[in-house]
Amino acid sequence: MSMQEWVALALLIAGCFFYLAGTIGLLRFGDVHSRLHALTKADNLGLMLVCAGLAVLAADWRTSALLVLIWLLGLLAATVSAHLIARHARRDGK
Amino acid sequence: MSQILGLAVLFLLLNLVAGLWRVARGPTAADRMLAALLFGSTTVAVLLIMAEWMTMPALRSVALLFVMLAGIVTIAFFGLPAGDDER
Amino acid sequence: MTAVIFVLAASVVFGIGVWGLLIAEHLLRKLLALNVMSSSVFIIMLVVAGGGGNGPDPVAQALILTGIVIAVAATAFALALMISIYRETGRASITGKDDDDR
Amino acid sequence: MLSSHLIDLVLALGMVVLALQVVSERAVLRSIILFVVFGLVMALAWTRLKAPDLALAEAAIGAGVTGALMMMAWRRLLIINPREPADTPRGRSRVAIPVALLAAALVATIGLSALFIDPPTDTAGRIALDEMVDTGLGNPVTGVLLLFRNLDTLLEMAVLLIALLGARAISKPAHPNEAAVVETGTPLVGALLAILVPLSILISTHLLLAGTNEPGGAFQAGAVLAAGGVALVLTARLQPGDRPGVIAQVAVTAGLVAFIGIGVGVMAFGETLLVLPDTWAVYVIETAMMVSIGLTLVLLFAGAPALVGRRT
Repeated sequence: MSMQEWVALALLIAGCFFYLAGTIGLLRFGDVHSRLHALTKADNLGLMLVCAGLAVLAADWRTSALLVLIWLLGLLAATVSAHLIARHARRDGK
Repeated sequence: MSQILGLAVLFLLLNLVAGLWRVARGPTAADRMLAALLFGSTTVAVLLIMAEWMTMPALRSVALLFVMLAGIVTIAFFGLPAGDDER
Repeated sequence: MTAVIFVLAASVVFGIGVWGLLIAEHLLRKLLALNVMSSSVFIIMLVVAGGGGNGPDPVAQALILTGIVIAVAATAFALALMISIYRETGRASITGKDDDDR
Repeated sequence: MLSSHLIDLVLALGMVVLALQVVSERAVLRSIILFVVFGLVMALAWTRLKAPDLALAEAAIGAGVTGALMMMAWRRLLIINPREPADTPRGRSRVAIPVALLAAALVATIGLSALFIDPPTDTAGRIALDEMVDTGLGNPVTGVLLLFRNLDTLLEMAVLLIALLGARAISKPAHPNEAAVVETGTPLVGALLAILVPLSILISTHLLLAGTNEPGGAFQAGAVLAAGGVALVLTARLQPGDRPGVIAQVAVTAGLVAFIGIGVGVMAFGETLLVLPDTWAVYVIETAMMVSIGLTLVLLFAGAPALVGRRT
């Protein structure tokens, strides 16, 4: 395995670790708000690391730019969705 | 390397299944809306790794579409009346 | 191997759709069951079509793509029908005992 | 290798469990949410079956637009009669389970038997693939849709138009804020829209132009456009109007008119009906179809003859 693949492997494993952290948070936490924390933060960090690993693996600018765009949109979608879900939960009086 | 990518996809899918189980059971409507978040992050990573693993670059546009859909589905879910158990 | 897994799963999903269609009384639930059934049929169509070397049969893909779009058009029209039935009759479900309570 | 079989197994089981949930769930709204999740898992299944075109269409139309249509229909039912019970009772049909098992068994035998007979050599797909080389199009699916079997695509545009006209004929005009879901007060939604809607236009044009050589094409592009439009209607940026303007009418029928126009016009030059001259015609028709599909799906969602900007 070349150096490039080792780096990509490390990033992918780190990404999968954060996804695991997000899922454990989702399963263990009591109410919606703390689950939102787990999902939006850990999963997005996982997505960034996975995108980074794949960009290293793909090693061409067009793909890397697309991966960065996908990550940034993931960030945007996650933040606004978390806000909307929290607002919806508050409407329930939680 | 491709074997590792395959395992990563499997791992993330299992994460997705665990998350969906929790979301399906979640008491309030807000819990169910977490499904949109899940699909906005976990499935996107699955698609991107698959694009590399199965050498199908088109999957990256599918991932881009998923990210966009996650935002729109959350807006649609926002329309759910509070506590969808009664109504 | 992938093909066999998906054909079996799609057949089970088709059976679930038929079951759902039969037991559902509310029209919206019947539509959901119908959409689930059509999705499973699409999977079987593609798997059965097999394919050349580099991917599934393009004619099957084109037919399924057309099918997905027509399914959404038919669903939209069926939903409009359901709403106007509900507006006129105040009921959107077909209960088994329709004829008794007339 | 092992992981690919396991992945297929997880997806297949996911499909089955979700389908069961969609059908057996008591609360209708929970069924609709599970149906959207089912559609997204279906899109993943299409990627495993190496059909990215279908994954795009299933995600955008199967999960996105259909889910939104169902949710909007349920909201309309509630608006008409707020006392509509959320938990719809399940009928007691003794015949349901045997019939369902029979149907599943029948479909399974068809599927499996077709898998294990050796396929005929000259299937339509193989012929299409062989003739793709001189069409100048890289994506065989677009080739089939627009060149070899373009009558189907033409009639499909007609079906979409009929569905729209039919839905409009039987439904009462939607009053203005019926489709609006999010109070316009939330600033963050505005920020999300400011990025998502232009992005949906960007992605749909990319899918349209890429459609000739990679997965994509008019249908997926139209569906992505519709997803952006649905977001605008949900947040009351687009509100149901009563009288469709000329532009809206032209846009809705653009796909059909362009297809018939070029398809018949070609005969003036001695070609047979619907034989498209070359790729420029494909692009023109695909663009017109994208606009028609996108607008038709959004109008069907809004349940109104026309859409107007937000009356501030």
